[in-house]
Amino acid sequence: MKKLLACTLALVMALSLAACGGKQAPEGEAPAENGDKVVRIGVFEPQTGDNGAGGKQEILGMQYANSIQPTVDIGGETYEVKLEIVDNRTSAENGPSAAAELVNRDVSIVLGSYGSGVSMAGGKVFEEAGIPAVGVTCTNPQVTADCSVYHRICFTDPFQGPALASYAYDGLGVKTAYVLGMLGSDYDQGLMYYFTEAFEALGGTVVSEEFPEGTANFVSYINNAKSAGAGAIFAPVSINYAQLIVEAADAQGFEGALLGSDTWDSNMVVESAKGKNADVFVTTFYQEGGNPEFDDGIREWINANADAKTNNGGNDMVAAVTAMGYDAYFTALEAIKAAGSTDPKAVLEALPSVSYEGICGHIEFDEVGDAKRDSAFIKTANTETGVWDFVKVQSVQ
Amino acid sequence: MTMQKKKTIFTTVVLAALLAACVIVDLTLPSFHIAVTVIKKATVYALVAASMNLLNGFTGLFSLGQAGFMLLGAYAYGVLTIPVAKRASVYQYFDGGAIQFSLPEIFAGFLGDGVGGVVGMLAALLVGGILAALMAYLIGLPVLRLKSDYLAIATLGFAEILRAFFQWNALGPITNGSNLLKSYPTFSKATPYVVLAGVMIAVILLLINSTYGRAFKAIRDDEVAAEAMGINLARHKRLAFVISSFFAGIGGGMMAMYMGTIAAAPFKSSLTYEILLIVVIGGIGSISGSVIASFLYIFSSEWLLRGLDSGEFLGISAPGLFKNGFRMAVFSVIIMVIVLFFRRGIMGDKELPDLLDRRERKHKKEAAGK
Amino acid sequence: MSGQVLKVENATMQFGGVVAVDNLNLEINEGEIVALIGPNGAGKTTAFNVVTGVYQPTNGAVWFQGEKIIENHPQGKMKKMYKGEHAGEYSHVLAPTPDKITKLGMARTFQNIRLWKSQTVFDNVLIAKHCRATSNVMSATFRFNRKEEMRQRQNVEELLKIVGLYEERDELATSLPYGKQRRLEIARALAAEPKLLLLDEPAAGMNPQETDELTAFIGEMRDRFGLTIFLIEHHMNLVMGISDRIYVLDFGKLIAEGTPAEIQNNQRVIDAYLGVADDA
Amino acid sequence: MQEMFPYFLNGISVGGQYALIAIGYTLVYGILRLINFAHGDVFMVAGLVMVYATASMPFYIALPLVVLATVVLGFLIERVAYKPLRSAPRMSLMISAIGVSYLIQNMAFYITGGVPQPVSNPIPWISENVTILGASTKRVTIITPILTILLVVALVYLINHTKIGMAMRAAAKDFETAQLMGIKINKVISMTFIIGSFLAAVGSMLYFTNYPSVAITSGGMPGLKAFVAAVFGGIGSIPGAVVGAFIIGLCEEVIKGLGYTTFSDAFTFALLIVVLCVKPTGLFGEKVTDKV
Repeated sequence: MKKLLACTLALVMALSLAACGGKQAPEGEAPAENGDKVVRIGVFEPQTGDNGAGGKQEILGMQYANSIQPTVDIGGETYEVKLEIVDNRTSAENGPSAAAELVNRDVSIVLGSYGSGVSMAGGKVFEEAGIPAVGVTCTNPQVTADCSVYHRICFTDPFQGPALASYAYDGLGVKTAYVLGMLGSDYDQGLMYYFTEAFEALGGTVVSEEFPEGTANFVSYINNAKSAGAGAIFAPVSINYAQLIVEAADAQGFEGALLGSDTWDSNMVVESAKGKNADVFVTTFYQEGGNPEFDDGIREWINANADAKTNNGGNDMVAAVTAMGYDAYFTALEAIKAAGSTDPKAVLEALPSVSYEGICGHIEFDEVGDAKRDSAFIKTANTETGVWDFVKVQSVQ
Repeated sequence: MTMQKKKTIFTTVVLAALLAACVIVDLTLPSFHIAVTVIKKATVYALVAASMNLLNGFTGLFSLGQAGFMLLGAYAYGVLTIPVAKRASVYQYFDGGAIQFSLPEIFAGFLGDGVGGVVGMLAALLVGGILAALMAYLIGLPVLRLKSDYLAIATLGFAEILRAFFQWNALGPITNGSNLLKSYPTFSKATPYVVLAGVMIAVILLLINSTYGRAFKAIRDDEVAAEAMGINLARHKRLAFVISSFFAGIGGGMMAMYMGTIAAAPFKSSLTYEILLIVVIGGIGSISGSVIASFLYIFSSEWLLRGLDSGEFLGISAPGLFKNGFRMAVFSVIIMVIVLFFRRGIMGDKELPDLLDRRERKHKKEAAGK
Repeated sequence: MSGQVLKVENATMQFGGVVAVDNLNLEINEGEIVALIGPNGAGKTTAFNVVTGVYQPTNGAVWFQGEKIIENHPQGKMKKMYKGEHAGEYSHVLAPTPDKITKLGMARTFQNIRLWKSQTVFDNVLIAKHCRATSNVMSATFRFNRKEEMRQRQNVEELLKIVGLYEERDELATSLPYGKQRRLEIARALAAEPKLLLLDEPAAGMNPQETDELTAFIGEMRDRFGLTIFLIEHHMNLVMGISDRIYVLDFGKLIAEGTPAEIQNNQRVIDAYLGVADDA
Repeated sequence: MQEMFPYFLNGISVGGQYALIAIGYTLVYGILRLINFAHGDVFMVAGLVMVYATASMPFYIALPLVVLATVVLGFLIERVAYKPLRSAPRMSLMISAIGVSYLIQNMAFYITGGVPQPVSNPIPWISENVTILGASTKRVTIITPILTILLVVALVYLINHTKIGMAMRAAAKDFETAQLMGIKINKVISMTFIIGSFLAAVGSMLYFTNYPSVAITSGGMPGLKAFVAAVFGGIGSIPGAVVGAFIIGLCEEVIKGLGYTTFSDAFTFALLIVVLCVKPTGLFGEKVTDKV
């Protein structure tokens, strides 16, 4: 009995190895499915883990874009656009296999990921496969720095950090800032670094601390901020921690401002600030109301789709990452159109010269592959209505 | 003696077939193909599972520190192999870091780019293993005196402490703090992984079948009797712990190669649990079981069962049921079934060639009985 | 005192308030078979455990082949409160672990058989040879010790033939019948190449016929390997049959010593022990 | 001193939360000699049930439901995963515990979609803010340690003065003998798990009122720390677990207050290792002698 089991399992393993060789052929002709021409766009996003909530919102933008523009004309022929969504689980260790899975599904171009660490982990696989990738909201400069296929449509940390720093120093008049990030998160640490650098250059003082992953109790950190005499807390952390920090700041009666990065721009954060005594400011890519047509369209789509609504956190507020996902989708279509082919190599060649007028602003890539952006939106959480209010457009000299 | 010969032939054939299959995969498929990815990841897990089995299965020391030693190996590999030219960009927040050399480049200096690079990478792996072994020696001094579950929880704690240290900003010039290490050389084909892990696992097997391995098994079966028969418990336990950690360190370095980026985050206790469960599935006390289980586990979780997470599996489309996390849910149920009802796992404490053995014995018994 | 193998000097073993062994003194000379007897709970196994290093005595010393190998005093590492006789005579702490004592040349068997369950008969004996191996872990792993390994394997095979377990060499140790397991334990102890063999109730649970066989076997082993044997036993046939001298322990204290004939006629022993023993 | 007050306050509250979990560990270890790795996850499940229950029904139904669901879960875990392994080696039992922990986490992952669930409807009154001695905090912070002490007093009474308590003490002392003396060992063990889960449920409700977001990993860290507290206090001893939990809670917050936030988790483990190596029986533990 046991032996049988063992033999069967061994056999399965052997067969699986053999299957690797055999499986290749049918995949090569995948585009010919149903007689329709299909172009596949890979979505490399976290749906689970710390960044799961953000990743899902980003996917929503792409899915919505796909619903209003499900086809693309390449060389006079109409292709159906199919999104291939793979969960990279927020973690670098799952990055390579998730990326390989996408490559396996014959995608022409990849969108994502929310979160820089996993983007870098996947970038290597995309580079080997020669598949272009468009980062949507991964802001760490390293994503594109050492990867020939990675491009991105968002601003980067060296921009975002200083933007918030100068807003805090000049706009809010804060002289001492308390900076808090998660231990082991490259996203947090990167922004903390650039914020600190800029804030100190402006003449401010920074107190910096880190919390271990899985922390729920931020009370002592808020107390540390208070005893440091900080006028603002800058915490570029994921949505879950942002909620907890808002909660703790309120409970501890923290008087200063809470500054967040693009991750904070989520309806979940603004909702946790609702009815609390908290001044929350965030930098972001998109201000709801910036493009009413898009807003109305996606709201309608979200409301008509129960799953989408759940993924958006249970309401129809439009997150900036959703708008970015939407833009990323069209950027990808532009690149495919310009390439005139579904071949990743051709798309990769065409991508750098794409110029597209998105709802979050004009998109163009520089020589590294980063978007040329010079301004960010600053929003504040309205604690009475529970929505984001526009504050200003912040740019850095 | 003929039995022995049969086994040797059997083993050689199996190994040759596996290697050939792997080479064929490498030759026919591009390096980013999911099959290659699965083989790479599975070999790394196989090595670490074998190293854990050496400790938990063969010496009876229930340690949960594997992730910590892998972390050491991974970081050592990354830190020592990042090309000097790329250090400024990797260590962007730490002025290019404190270490300004790279082993592959040093070796490339007098062995040529190709050979030197590979030698450098192997040397970095080795350093990772040695560091892990040293750390195990230090940790082992106080911890190995503890009994079963206390040992488990103490080693788990050590792994967590280690992780906090590696993320500490003050060590940033070496570890890059919380930021990723990347841009280091890796093998993109699967064969180097298979060969490397294969050699390491072979060494583990040699050790297990040596006089020391037998002493380990004696400690597992009965500590008191082992000590009474002249086996120095402290020394042998430490030896097993250090050797196991050495291979975990090497496994960590290979994991770094596989991932392409290094951060401390993946080396959490959940990684140790995952490997422990692989060991259990394969059979506590069977190295070939660990290897088979690693392949099965990685193959199904990374490839075969991915459909369980994305709405379609075996042609059945049920987006409501097959959503995110279903794969792992199914997996953990299988694991519980194995833990509760098939406690011996796939192989029990037998190795693959022993399958021949049992058939033989059965025949003999039947002949003797009637 | 030429040829003295073991000397236990004023050994006391105290667990909390219980004195399990109280001021024990005994000597064993080369080639002798000496038995330690006494009613249940008299402290015989505790005495064995002190001699083999499992327990560190509260007070006293143990000499092996003219060398002091174990010593402790009440203020020693264990900080035991002992105020009995000879309390001030020892000042050093000497507490080797059992494996070191085995390497010096003592090997023992256990009252409740402690074979390595998942190992074959052959491996059980071979593992006991580990303490005589000179190779380090590296050379053992990479098989640079092939010669030594081959020699040890040959030794084990010979040993198995001598004790009559060669046929069962590939069986699991636990699949052997009870009597053979006992025999295997002795073989395992012999593999460690001892001068002094300590047998803890080797005949426990055996029927008279098996006991007789064992008696003969022990004598044979002594002659063949030039052993000195120290044994604990309840079976009086065995004890009286092979022992050169006998020590009698009662409530931790030595109450008599002498030849079998002397012990059989000792009134104290008869009162304390033989008079009430079931299996005399 | 005034500066440190908020840290002490918070530390005592955290200690109270750990204490409620730690008792579950210490009771189970006392009887089964098993580190119930799944206990932290039971705690997490209680939080999840609270999220879902309070969103759809009034509190006077939701909260008892949380307790009931958690107790049933604890009971089932023991019956399904531990009872069949009673005669198996300890390693198997521990692996089973790790397996259960893995299973619960993955199930929760599947149900929640891997996204932390915010407690949208926290328990009223205790989640309101108050100010004591100049330190602002939630009311639950003050209530936690008080409730903890009350529950522990009740538990100690139960163990010392009731029949089932006596049976539990007997089983902890000597499993086999207790069985021979006619104690229904399965009943006692189930009871242990029920009490442990009950306290975890209460702890969970307090915890997630204070930190209103339940992630599937939320149970892991508090669970491990509570276990450390139990070891520190002397495993098997209820007062020990409580004292240990308060000490660890306080130390942790004070360490954060001193600015060593990077090592606030690592400290707990360092403490564990030091305690294990120096005094494995903990502060109040009884010395266990090995049988050779």
